[in-house]
Amino acid sequence: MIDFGYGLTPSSTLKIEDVRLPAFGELLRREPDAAKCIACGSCAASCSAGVFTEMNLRRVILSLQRGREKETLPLLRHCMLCGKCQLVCPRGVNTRHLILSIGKVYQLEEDKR
Amino acid sequence: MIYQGKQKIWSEYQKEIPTDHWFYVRSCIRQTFFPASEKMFLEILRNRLGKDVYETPSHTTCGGIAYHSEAIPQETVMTIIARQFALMTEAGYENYVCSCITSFGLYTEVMEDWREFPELEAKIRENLWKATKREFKTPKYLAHASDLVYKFRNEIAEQAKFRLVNRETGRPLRVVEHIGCHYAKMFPSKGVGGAEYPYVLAGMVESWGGEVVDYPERRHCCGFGFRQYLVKANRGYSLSNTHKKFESMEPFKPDMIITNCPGCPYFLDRWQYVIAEQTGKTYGENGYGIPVFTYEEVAGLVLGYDPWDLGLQTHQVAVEPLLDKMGVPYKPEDKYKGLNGKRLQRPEFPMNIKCC
Amino acid sequence: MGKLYDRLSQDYRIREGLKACISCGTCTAICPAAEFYRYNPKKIVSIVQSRDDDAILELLKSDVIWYCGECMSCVTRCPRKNAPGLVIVALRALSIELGYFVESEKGRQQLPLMHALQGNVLNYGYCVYPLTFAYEMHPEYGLVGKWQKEHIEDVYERLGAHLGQVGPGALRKIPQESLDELKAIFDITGATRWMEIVEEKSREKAAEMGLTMEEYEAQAFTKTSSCHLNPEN
Amino acid sequence: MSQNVVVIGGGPAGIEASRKLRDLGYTPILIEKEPVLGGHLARWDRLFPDGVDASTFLDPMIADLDGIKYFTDTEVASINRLKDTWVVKLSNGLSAQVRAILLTTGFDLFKAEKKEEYGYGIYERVITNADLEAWFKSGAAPQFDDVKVIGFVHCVGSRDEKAGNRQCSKVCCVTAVKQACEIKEKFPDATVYCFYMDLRMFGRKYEDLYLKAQKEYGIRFVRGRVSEVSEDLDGHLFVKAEDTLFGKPMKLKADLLVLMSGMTPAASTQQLARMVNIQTGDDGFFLPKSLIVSPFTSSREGIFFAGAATGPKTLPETLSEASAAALAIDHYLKTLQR
Repeated sequence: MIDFGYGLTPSSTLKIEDVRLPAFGELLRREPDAAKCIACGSCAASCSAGVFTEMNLRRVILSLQRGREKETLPLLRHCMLCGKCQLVCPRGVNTRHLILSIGKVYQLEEDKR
Repeated sequence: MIYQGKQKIWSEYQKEIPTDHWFYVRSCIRQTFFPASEKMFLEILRNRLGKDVYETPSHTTCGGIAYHSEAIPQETVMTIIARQFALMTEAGYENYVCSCITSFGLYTEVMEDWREFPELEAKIRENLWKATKREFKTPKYLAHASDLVYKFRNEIAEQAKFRLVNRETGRPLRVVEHIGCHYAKMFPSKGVGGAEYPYVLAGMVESWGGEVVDYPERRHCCGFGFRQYLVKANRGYSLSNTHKKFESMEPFKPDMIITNCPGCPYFLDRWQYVIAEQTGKTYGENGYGIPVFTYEEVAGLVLGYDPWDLGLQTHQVAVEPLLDKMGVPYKPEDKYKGLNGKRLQRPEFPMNIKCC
Repeated sequence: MGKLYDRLSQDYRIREGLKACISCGTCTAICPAAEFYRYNPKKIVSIVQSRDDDAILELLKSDVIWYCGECMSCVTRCPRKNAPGLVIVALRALSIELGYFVESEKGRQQLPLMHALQGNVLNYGYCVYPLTFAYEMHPEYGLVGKWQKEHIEDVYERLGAHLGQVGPGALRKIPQESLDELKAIFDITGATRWMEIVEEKSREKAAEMGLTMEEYEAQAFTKTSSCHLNPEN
Repeated sequence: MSQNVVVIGGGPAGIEASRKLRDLGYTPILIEKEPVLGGHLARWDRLFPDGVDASTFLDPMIADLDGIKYFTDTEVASINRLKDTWVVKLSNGLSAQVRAILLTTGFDLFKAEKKEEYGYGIYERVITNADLEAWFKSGAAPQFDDVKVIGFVHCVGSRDEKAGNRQCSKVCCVTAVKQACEIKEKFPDATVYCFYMDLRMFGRKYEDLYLKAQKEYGIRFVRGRVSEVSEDLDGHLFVKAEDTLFGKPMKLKADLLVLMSGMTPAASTQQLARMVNIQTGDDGFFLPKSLIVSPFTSSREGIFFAGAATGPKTLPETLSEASAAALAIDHYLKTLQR
């Protein structure tokens, strides 16, 4: 076999129809507000944890919708449930309950595996 | 697929291509990898069609590959191009045809830039005068060599000995056409058929009896990417983009690929070999690859030239299955010979992709 | 508004290629580099448009401006008639001019690239030339390519090329006067100066990295770190 | 005998203005080039934001045309100024001499095939917003079975300099959201995506509709302009965009794609502008005296506008502008008599 010194690179394109979201469906049942996010970024801008970490609730919700929970869930550990995001959310999302629900639903998923 | 929809778009991108008197400049990559294709281009235009196509030994690279690899500044490439135009002007021509798509894109861009920024053109004229004491006129018409073959596709069809038809089944061969990115993506109106559904190669395929295959990644780049290929560390990019195209065209079972860019036929050919050697996957029938051709090679086959005069022995993917389908005769024993039948040893066989 | 942005805005490719970006992402959607590298052309255009000199400086020193393949597929699609590909070309030129290219692994590739390409153009008048196209550097040339190299004169003769011969034809010997003209053009238009900058900056960087120039150049040609690819791959 | 006023264009603006002019004591002469009155509205199924049937508005309007002379299948052949009047000659041989003309020529839908990369007219599963409304209205069975993934492409021919339309067409965002909900009702198992650049939910109850689309219909919104559409072997589509909030290229395999064609100036705009010697903006729509205080008044004596002839408008905006234009004409004609 010839050593070419390079090889195929995996694609990073989101193939969105391949993403199966049973857990996100369960999340919507527990906290329907998860569907209400308009990605305005108010939560991220005001996040106490976000000042020191990569925590960003807008990004967390989006990543879960894109099936990227693995890289996302660790961010949630930085959340201190201070509730500032709930104060600023223009869509009135119950962010506290949403964050706790994400924890529950995805932890359950984790346990199933 | 609604064919009439494409026809409507094609009708909106008609390019004016004069019939005769061309100043010809060659392509660095094609001279190195497909010299017989350029020979065939001149053979068809001069000897078959009786056209006046002039070439001067003094012309050089346009510098395009160096420019797109950031090895020379923009002013340098513009001044080299100005020198090429000066050679055309001195030879008394005003129609300029180039063999290379990178050149074609650059010439188009440079002339557009000069139109928009006249002070830039003045600067380049000054540079050229200082460096060479030459002066130039910009070409009245600029064409890529494939534009000319497209223009004369029906004349070629009239003289055809073979057609892009499966001799056994009588059905048209399924042909993937791959257009060089710099042909029309920057200036859609400068290409035959525009940027989204270019007709320059599709027209040849139809005229010569084949059927064009439109697959999802048809418009995607072959992945040359200049530095992304030239530097070994980057070649994963190049390979991966070609891989993406083949994965996309595979279900359509194409019989062959026709290209109009210098690098693309080389990459589409060689990356099939690398993919096969690295992953074991081949895209043609029975362990072969999908043969890839330049438009002159296809024209040469249609006109009945010997495949080994066309340089098809220098492809890594075997062309024989396609020759058999078309009914083109060839002598396997002559494939790897030099001039006057001089015997050369044959190349080694790859492990995973079938060759002849 | 800053000095780097001012310099960029003088570049015809920025004048031509950056009107006003609306961050719609049509460029990134079809970009061959965005799929395989940690790369997003929209973000680069957005940074240049911000005119933030600190951010532009970071770009000039980073790998990210060297991922583009200059296929210009983005140009076809932009609804605002921008050309992200041209913005990249301008950034690269400035990175070379100011010597920042040596600060990134991909930027350091300028040395082998310029040696090969300027060498081919000045010595032979071609960007690519069979005599300098080494099978060892290009294993994908294939077994048929290896064969072609081994029988270079016979094969090119058989195919009707005029390798190294006087007069017109493929791979003809380009007259010395023409090569001299190319050299004069290089001197007048800045290509020679670019070579000097790249040589000098690379020498400094090699010393800093504790490498000989040969080691530095070989590493630039072959080394690729995993950081260029997307994290999820 | 009451005074004539010529109204050119028999869509909602023209009909409504004609009725108001009649109520003010004039005899409107309403000219429509199509065989039926109603314009685009006649081909539309339901209206945002509440989803009411378009015909419940249009039918009573069309049933109430007493005292209005209207001509369908008729175009304007010429308009000439004669002293302080306008002489309007029609393609049916008739002519009228009036002191006021109202231009209610509306808009043309952007020809989606001009966005070549979306493949309208080439790929069978690519349709437009208008095609979808026609489908809803006729109630005809869907053309394709197995519709599981549906995409909506916002801003087709809007906010697009390459397509020659820099402007926002205003109504497509909310129309897309409306249609996304409607198609979700037809295909409850389908996943529906909207590819948008900005969601311009400016009108009353539009934001509510958006919220409903998210919460009740589960419509998925992706911020990114579609870059390319292609077709698979089986005729299904590949849609490429960047998920710009996520920062990654994305590919969607879709069974149906709906292009939200925007509003462009009606084909007759330039010709009419030349006939009466008025200006159009660089967007190609008629240019009123002021976009703020008198959007229905032109720079020329006796020439008035209403509706989308002066730029993209919603239906209620069009209707109120029609009334306002009728009042402005009444005022103008009364001032002349004094």
